[in-house]
Amino acid sequence: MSKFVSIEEAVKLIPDGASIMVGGFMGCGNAHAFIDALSKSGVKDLTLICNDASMPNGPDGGDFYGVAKLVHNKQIKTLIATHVGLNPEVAQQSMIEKTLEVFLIPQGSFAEMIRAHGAGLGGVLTPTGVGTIIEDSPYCLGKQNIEGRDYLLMKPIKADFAIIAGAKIDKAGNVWYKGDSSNFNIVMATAAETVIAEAEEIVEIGEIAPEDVRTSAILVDYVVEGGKYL
Amino acid sequence: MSKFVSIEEAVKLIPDGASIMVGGFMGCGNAHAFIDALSKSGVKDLTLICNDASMPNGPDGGDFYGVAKLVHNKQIKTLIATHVGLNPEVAQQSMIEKTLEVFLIPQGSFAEMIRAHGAGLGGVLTPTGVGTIIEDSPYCLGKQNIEGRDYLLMKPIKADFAIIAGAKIDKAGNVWYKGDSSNFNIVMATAAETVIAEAEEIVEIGEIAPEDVRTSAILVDYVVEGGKYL
Amino acid sequence: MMDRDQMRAFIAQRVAKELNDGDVVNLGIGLPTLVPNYLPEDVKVTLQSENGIIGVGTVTDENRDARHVVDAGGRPSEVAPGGSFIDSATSFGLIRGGHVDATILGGLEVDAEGSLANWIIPGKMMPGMGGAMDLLIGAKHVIVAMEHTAKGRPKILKKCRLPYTAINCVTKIITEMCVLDVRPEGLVMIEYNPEFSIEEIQAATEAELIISPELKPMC
Amino acid sequence: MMDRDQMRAFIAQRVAKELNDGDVVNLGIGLPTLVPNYLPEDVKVTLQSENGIIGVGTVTDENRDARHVVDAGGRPSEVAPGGSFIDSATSFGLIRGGHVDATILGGLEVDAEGSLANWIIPGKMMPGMGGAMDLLIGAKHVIVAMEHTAKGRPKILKKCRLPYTAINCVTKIITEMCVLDVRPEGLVMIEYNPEFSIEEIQAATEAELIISPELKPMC
Repeated sequence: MSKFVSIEEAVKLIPDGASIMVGGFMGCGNAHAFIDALSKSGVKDLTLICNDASMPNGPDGGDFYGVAKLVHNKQIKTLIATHVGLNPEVAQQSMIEKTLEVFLIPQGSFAEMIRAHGAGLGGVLTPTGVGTIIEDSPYCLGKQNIEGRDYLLMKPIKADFAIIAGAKIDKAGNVWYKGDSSNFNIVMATAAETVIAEAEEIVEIGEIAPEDVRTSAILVDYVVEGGKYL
Repeated sequence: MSKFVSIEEAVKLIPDGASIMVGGFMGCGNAHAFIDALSKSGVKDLTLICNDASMPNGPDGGDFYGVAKLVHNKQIKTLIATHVGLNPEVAQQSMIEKTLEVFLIPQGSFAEMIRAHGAGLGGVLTPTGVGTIIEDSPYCLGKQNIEGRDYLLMKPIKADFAIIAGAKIDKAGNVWYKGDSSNFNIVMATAAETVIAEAEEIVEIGEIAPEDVRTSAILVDYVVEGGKYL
Repeated sequence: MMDRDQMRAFIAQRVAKELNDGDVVNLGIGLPTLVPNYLPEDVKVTLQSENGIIGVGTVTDENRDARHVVDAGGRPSEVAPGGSFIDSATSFGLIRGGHVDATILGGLEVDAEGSLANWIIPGKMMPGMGGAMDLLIGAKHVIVAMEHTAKGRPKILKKCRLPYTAINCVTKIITEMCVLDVRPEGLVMIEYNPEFSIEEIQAATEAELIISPELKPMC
Repeated sequence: MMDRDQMRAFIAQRVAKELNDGDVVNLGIGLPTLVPNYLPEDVKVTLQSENGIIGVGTVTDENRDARHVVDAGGRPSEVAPGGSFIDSATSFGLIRGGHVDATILGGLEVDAEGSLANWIIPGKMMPGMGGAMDLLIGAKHVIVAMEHTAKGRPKILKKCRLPYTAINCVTKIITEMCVLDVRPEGLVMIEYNPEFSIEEIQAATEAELIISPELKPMC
């Protein structure tokens, strides 16, 4: 299988019950075309690791923006996120239907825990969450005092798949992100067994300067072309 | 004092006994013009936190490349580094004259320990160094077993000053690095009380795209123009 | 008596005085977003959006690009000239690492220990803390800007009853009634709004207020 | 009998067979740098330089830029088309995180537990470990490529006597005499150089060698 595949081929890689990390923040930086195809695939029982569940409507219109499609189609069994308040379907499925389990993690810890797995670290020692209910999270392995200050030891987070999205991806697989769409895409690309990257545009090698590559081609297993899909 | 200062003004900020982090790897990414001026300033008893002590000769000629000038002028009392083998003056001063104390840290831990301070983390849990003499380093706070694997808890590293160097710095203070000269400059810019950045070239705002800034202007206290000084 | 908008403007105006030229500032939703309107000409701050903007700019019809640039509320946003975009790990590294000078946010409850509760009400769906816990422990100056009471009930308590967002983090509380410094000895009232008497302010506050010897009117 | 250059070439040639198309590979100094010369046409690897290059290229008079691009030995270097530059924290994140498929390096001593000593000789000045400790614990496949003995003395020991660079990390040892797999039960000889008898190889090795039932000649 070549690195450059169709969206259909890439979606077939994801089995029922897989854990997927999806880059993006309220839909910005989600791999929109891939997620749309995944939402129509019938794949179920997914663990979704994403900052949020996006929003029912996109900023430029459209129903169920980005990962909100996966929630709407009830493909998510477990959601690990930092904020879900903008997608009321999460409350519906988790509090009323009780079909969705949600774990909440502070946003900075979430980013760092994903980075920690990708960077081979044993955990994250952060002051964030000390004295709060985060201490009782299954993702918190305890509290440690280091040189007079308390820190929580937070577990690294990994996934079977990372689904990332870049504005430009070159023919080697190097990724460049536009605006603040890089958000969680950068750390997630390091922390999954298989990384699928959606390009708005596939460009020639050299169009992204080697200094300006933000996710290296060596991290990217598959590239799909998504265009400006919303 | 404006953010944009002369090298002379910037050198005057550094008192005897200060701890300075200097970005660079074997001289590549050292702030050459600033360091040259510092080496002539007579400032002494410095703690130098730098990957290495550079080399007696630069790759393009010249005596005492980058931080090697500070070692040669015996301005360094303590050196925290990962590799000093290419600068024989370090062995001379530390083993024979006994005027220089050297602490060695694995390179990946060194980068991460600096990042940890800059990112407000309590320490670094790394498998690197387990079972080696690093366990006895004053920078190692102990060994922890997390979910079946041993990790060393390494201390964050900070400094009074970080001296970084970029190929382009814009008039707001945003830095862009050429080639692999970014190396330790990026983490060091986050981990010191005062950050002094040397630009080869000062450019207009907008010449570095907001996505391609690698050290944000908010981290940079002072900018000096060094040109292509070697 | 001020109406609600006047009250919010009054608080925002006072909060603006806490900011210094060159500060990097993170603003919570609601009232805090009014603060930049009251900065004097010579005080320029860099607004940070924790999802990845250093130097938040102004969205126009021309530069709007919601696909690539949003703020921490998911709304279309923009970067200002001289600003930059960063990824989430870098952004929260800056936040936890003390590189944000001030965060200004509201609270459901804040207490005499400088602890804050503003993210969940038990029994209701938890929206999630987002970046609030990190901002509270990381920002050098944590300013709670809020109305003094909620429907007449005190929000400034001896000890928070709602789950904490972060403990021992608030440095200043600014309401329409007063300005409180959070110090080891407790909440010190350093300014008050002369529309209210000291007794009225204390009566609207569950925590015991220490009156600063240098107490002066809010302005 | 091979001379030293032939021996080194022979070892490098055998090491090259360990690499797969698409691998990300870090090469130590000396012998390991010969390995790419022996890769078949259809095996393309990405060479990584831990100081910040993914995809090391070829320096020419035209592209030489020693001020901005050096390799892990401080020598002028270059990035290959499709490669990129990264900072040190990112680079070692990739290394520790298991994103480097193989590292090939020499050793002063390697032992039956897969532990390696290659960075200091007590009493001599410590040059520093540089990135070696991180590479050893992080790379998926750690190949020690070295001459079997040093001045006739075994380098493959029951237990290292010099200070470790890393413990339990080596996956394969390749010398001019044999190929050893490091397994929980010990060092398993899977290939040998027919120029030597099994007895000669064991005699040149302090650690006890387990002979694989599938032992075959090195080629």
